[in-house]
Amino acid sequence: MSRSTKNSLVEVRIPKKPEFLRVVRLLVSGYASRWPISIDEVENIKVAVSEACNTAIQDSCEEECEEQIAIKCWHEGNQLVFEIKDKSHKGKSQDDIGELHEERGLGMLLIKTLMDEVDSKFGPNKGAKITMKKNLRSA
Amino acid sequence: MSRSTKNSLVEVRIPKKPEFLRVVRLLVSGYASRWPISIDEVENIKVAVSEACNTAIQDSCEEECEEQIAIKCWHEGNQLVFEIKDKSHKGKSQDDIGELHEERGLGMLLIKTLMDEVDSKFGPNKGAKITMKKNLRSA
Amino acid sequence: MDLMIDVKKEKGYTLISVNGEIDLYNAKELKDRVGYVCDDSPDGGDLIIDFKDVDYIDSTGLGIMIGIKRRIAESNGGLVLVLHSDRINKLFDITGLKNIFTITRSVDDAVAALKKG
Amino acid sequence: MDLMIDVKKEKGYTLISVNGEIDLYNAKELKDRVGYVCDDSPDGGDLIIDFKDVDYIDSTGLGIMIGIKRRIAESNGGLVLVLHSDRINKLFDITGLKNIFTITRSVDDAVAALKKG
Ligand SMILES: Nc1ncnc2c1ncn2[C@@H]1O[C@H](COP(=O)(O)OP(=O)(O)O)[C@@H](O)[C@H]1O
Ligand SMILES: Nc1ncnc2c1ncn2[C@@H]1O[C@H](COP(=O)(O)OP(=O)(O)O)[C@@H](O)[C@H]1O
Repeated sequence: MSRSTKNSLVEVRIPKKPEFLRVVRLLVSGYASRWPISIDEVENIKVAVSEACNTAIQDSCEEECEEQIAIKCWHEGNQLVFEIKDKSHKGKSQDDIGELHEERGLGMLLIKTLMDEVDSKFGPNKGAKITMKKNLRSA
Repeated sequence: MSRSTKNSLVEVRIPKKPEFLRVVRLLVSGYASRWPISIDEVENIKVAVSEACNTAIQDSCEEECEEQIAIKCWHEGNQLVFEIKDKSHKGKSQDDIGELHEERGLGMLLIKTLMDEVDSKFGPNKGAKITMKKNLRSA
Repeated sequence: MDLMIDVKKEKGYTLISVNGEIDLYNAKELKDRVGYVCDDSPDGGDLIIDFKDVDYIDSTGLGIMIGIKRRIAESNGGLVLVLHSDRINKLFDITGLKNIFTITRSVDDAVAALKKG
Repeated sequence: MDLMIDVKKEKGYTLISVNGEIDLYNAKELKDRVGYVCDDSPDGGDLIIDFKDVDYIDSTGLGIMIGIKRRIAESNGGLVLVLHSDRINKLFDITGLKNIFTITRSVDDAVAALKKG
């Protein structure tokens, strides 16, 4: 990780529970607002990050789940990067994962439409990582 | 850490730079609002946590500092707990630390007045940890 | 800010006003409340859902709106959504839901749209 | 939301209006801007600082207000703070700063307070 990236890195971990989504949205929109970016784009980021957390919560959480979601935000080149990571799909098979991916269609559609670059990795018994980037206004 | 504590634990790490204080305040007030607590008490928590971060930033940061501040929030019994931790006072002696403590008088006064319980540990070459608690309205 | 849902029976239709952020946390609450209204309504009962002070809706909320639409269509009722904010309109737009729903900017327009059928 | 500072020379006093959150990040900006005003003002020049839309101030901001008070007192000027919100008033209260500053709730009251001396 480069020095400039580290200098801008904000990390947050929340329990895999929907009641903490609002906190993530507050953090993410506050974070994005620090850079040269329109209010509308900040809202886009808010929706996209929140949708990625939805995926993590819905795919893998039981009632008394003790797992966390880790969200990282940083600045790289002329982009803001948001990485949403969760650890496990509790033994779900590759097929199940494919199915989940389908179900989450609306969420993934929003993410892909609202962000400039999106990369997602889902693996059986591995968890998921979604990385998304938003271009900043050039100075 | 108990299960109920873990179920409510939100952690955030920011660079030791004042431009990220606002993000912490957004997160902390969003977090506190989830519990039975008045808006005024939420504001009190916001000020206290932000002051604790001030201490961390002012005591130890050089221009191109790559260190982080770690803030943890959790629910325990009938209280919300906020822990603000930073790693190093860059070789400051016990005397320097005492002096710093004096300088930060106004900030510590605010923290102690606005929170219900405060515990702080400063150590030479060790960093600092401030733990503060706010009682919730009983149900 | 939790979700606030207000239900009013008017002449010829039911008006449901929603305030807050609709997300995975509270979307089920919205689904249940609207479900009760449908249970209580005669077949062919019309519904206006006013997103009064909704400044955020996620895919869960959008999914629930699709379910409500389906249910009301089955009982031959009409459904109009009142979306005040540009943001929310945009989300219905990019998901293609704009083409499925009748959407207006005010409750008056929604009432008019119901009358037209 | 960055700090917005507006300076107006009125008859007999300078009015500085502040909007935003005053914290460690931007307190120096406030200090500098008020400093320039003091540099430009004659000895005995009066100052009103209107915390118009300030909904947050931290110890750094409070510390800077103390510095400004000291500086203006040295040049025999008057200083009145206009604090609109209960929150900000509370912070001046619990830190004991209420006893050091002349504080009003409106700019009109502040002008009157300056006239009384
Ligand atoms: N191809 C993949 N399939 C499934 N999960 C993946 C895959 N790649 C990454 N992950 C998930 O992301 C986590 C970390 O990925 P990695 O790229 O090494 O990021 P980091 O360096 O931030 O830890 C893994 O623990 C796993 O949960
Ligand atoms: N007495 C102390 N003096 C100085 N620093 C302390 C002291 N106690 C704790 N700290 C700081 O807090 C950090 C962790 O303290 P600890 O109580 O072990 O918390 P945790 O279990 O969360 O790591 C230490 O790394 C140190 O920086």
